[in-house]
Amino acid sequence: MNLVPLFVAIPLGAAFLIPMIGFWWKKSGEVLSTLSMVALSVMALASIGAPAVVHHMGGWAAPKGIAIVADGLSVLLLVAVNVIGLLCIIFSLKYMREYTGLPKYYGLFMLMVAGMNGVVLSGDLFNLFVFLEIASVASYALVAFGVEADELEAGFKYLILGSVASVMILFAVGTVYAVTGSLNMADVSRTIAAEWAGTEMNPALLLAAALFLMGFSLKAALVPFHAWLPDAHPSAPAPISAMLSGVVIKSLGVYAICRVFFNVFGFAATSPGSVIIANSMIGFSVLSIVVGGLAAVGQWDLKRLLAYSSIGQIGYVTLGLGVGARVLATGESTTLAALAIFGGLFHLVNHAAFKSLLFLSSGAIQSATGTRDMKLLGGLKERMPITATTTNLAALSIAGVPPFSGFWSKLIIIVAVVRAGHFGIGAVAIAMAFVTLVYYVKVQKSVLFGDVGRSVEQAREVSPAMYVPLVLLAVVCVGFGILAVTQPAIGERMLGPARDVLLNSAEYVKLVLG
Amino acid sequence: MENITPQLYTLLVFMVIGSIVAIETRNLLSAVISVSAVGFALSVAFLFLGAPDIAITQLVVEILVLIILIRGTILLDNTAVELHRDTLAVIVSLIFFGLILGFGAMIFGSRGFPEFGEPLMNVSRVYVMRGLPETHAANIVTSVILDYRAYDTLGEATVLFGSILGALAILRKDGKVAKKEEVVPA
Amino acid sequence: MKGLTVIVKTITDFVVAFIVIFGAYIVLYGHLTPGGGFAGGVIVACAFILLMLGHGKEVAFSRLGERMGHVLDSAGALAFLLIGWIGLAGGYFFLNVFGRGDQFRLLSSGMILPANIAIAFKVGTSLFIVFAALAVFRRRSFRSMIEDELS
Amino acid sequence: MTVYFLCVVLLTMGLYCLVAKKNIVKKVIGIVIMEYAVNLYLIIVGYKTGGVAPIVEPGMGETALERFVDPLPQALVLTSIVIGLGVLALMVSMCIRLYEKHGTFDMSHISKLRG
Repeated sequence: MNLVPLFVAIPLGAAFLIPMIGFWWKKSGEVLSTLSMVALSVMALASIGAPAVVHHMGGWAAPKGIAIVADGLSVLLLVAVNVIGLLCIIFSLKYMREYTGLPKYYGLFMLMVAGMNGVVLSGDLFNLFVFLEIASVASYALVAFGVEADELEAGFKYLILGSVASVMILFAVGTVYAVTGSLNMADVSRTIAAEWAGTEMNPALLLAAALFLMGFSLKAALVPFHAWLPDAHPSAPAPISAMLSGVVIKSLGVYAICRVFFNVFGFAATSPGSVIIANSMIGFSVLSIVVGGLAAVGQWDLKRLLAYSSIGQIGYVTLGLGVGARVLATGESTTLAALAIFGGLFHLVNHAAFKSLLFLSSGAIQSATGTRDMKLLGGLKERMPITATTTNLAALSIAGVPPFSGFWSKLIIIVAVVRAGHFGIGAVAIAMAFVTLVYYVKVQKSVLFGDVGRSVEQAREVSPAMYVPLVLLAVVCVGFGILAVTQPAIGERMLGPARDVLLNSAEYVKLVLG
Repeated sequence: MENITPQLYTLLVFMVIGSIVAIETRNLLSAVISVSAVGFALSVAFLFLGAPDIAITQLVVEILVLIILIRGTILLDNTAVELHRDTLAVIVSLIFFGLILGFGAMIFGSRGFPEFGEPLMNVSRVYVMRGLPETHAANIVTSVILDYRAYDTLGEATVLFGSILGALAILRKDGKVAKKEEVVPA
Repeated sequence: MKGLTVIVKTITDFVVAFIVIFGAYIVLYGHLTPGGGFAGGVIVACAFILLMLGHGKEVAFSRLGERMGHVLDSAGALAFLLIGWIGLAGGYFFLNVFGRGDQFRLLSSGMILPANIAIAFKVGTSLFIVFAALAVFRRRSFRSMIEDELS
Repeated sequence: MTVYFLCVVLLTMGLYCLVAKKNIVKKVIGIVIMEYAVNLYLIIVGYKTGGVAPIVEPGMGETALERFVDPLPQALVLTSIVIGLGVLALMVSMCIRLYEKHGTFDMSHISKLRG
């Protein structure tokens, strides 16, 4: 008996209970969600390095029933989702006091966590879609949680584009089912590998792949599909922005792309279809890096700047993964693919840590000063030293200043890109890394240092309930970055299993189908 | 067994026409009623396609959708939709959709895609053959949704729960607690 | 919402009972005939919505209060989750540990019948609540706006 | 094959409605049409010529079972219909709030965010 289903069952139980007993016990949301997030984080951290586990729902063996799989990649995402979820919940305890309807907030938050855990654990295409919908529906509602005009509009936009993505994904699932007669990822992967490897890809499968790529890119907000993100992420309450930028776009978008393309479709050597998919991944990534970075420079709204920066940084993650996919598809060295994928996953974890830290900090700043307009801020270093320090650390890390973790992950990605022979793309990636530095210097200059802004004069440091999660995240951010480089064994222990899952899809099939 | 293709095509053409009306009419009430007509036609089509469970569900859901749409939106405002003559956008989207349609036609005619009426039944054969002895449910669809794939149904119930919770959260009167007198920092 | 004319009210009272019975049948026989928890739940919800449209919201709420609706909604979802948890005791989430009984009987197929009932509760109450919320919200916020437009 | 093609036509029409129409109720209708198209597509994928509904009756033999249509897509569509209903409820509640804030359903009057 293994306890993997508890990753979904615990938050679901909390989500169902909170609105029910919220009528009688006002604090139910705070207490229950903190308790369950603590339990989930402990479970997630405990499963690092453990051997991969398959759980057959209802006791039905894999192709017949639904299998949920906790392998290296899933565990990596589980750790990110649950640890950041816990810190966001702790931050919410104080921050969300000014909102009404708190039991609903905590219920939706737990649903979002349950949905993401379900997505990263799922071993079945349709099941992945269902849990993706749970997380999406909860996040649509949470984006509009403030029920002001802007928030509703952003939520509505997010809802419409998210629904289009869902329809595309469902259509792709139907097409895959029509062609292979199965929904289990390992089973589908085996069928595709047996029938279509080495030949021209079945056009129907290519259609499914294109629809999957479009749908998941919409969820991950890669550039041509990014229109909802710069509205939705700033409009949400700060802990939700942190969750959305930190883990939601990764687990619903990037993780799903990885799982579906590496493990289900498989980047088999000499298959022309795989090269097309890998090339489009690289194309979307480069577009995202450029558009996200350049758009962020022009922003004066702190949260909007961070949102655009998320688009650019997600582009780096998918660039690493896409280059790895291309190397696999053209059948060049596996070590190079391993390097590229390692870089992508490393940047994914780093970005999860520092972007949620930045969004939480922006929430703390907004709650202390009442604004997030960078023209009205400035000199926070004197008034709010703790928040300013954590923000500064995160900004240095995301801007890629050595020795912080962001520098190393970007370096690995760029080295892999150049070694794969894409010199132009490498040059763009380096140039945009400097642009990242530019807009974070702008943040530092106009928010943290400089003259004390008009709104900052009355500000004072936020209460410990709010800055403790910031400090914890900053420690994670800096500590993990330094440890991963000075002690490669630790980075290998965290990211190695995840990379191996992506490199070897035959291993995944063997794990699930036995 | 009788050939259902003529009925199916009739229904599909009806659905396409209904959708055109729903999209193009300028009165919101007509649009909502047309889209409901499409939904009822879909329910009949499910019946022809051997899916009575889905037909029943689609039928009752359609009633509810009609009520919610009319109650929730049309009763507020049923003024005619304003015309936006954005010719360029329309032309671009028509070309784009033409490409999608051509691409779709190419794929569904290809040899890799199973013909209409010949599903692969790769995993489903097990459900059909072993469903009754293994789960004791005579309705194989029920045995799939509540036994073989009960986890999906948990997810489905959760989506509904989440969206209802979200709808109630959005319909809250005020988002934030009314601010009391600001405490002046010392 | 005052409700509609006497004719409508009388017919509504008469019909609602039948709709509820029909919904219950669809739920209980879901594993033997077409239908199931979801379709049955929506039908029961439609019965309450009919009551609400015919008599005004007070009557419907007196049969199923708003808070009671929330509780039943969560309780249905929790009951379904609990069925999964019970299976976990046997080693697998959603393992069908109940006795399966004879084929083609009402009390057969283990967890499917309780699961159907749980889903019906969940779906029926939640759809009723959301409809009530939409209708009540409209009245609360727009009365003045609509009156302005009419005058 | 023509049946699949008509499904795709329906899908693209929903998408067109979403892209070209400014009224938010029309956008909701576009989403609903797209969901219809996908549900129909899934059921058609599972249809077997001359097939019957997958409900076993007492005394059915193996050959009778062979004629059943594919039950799995039906299970998927049931889930997808429910998801569609939930998302619709959420969308309508947002529409109501947007109407309350702006007094119109027209997106070009509502839109303030720059995207």
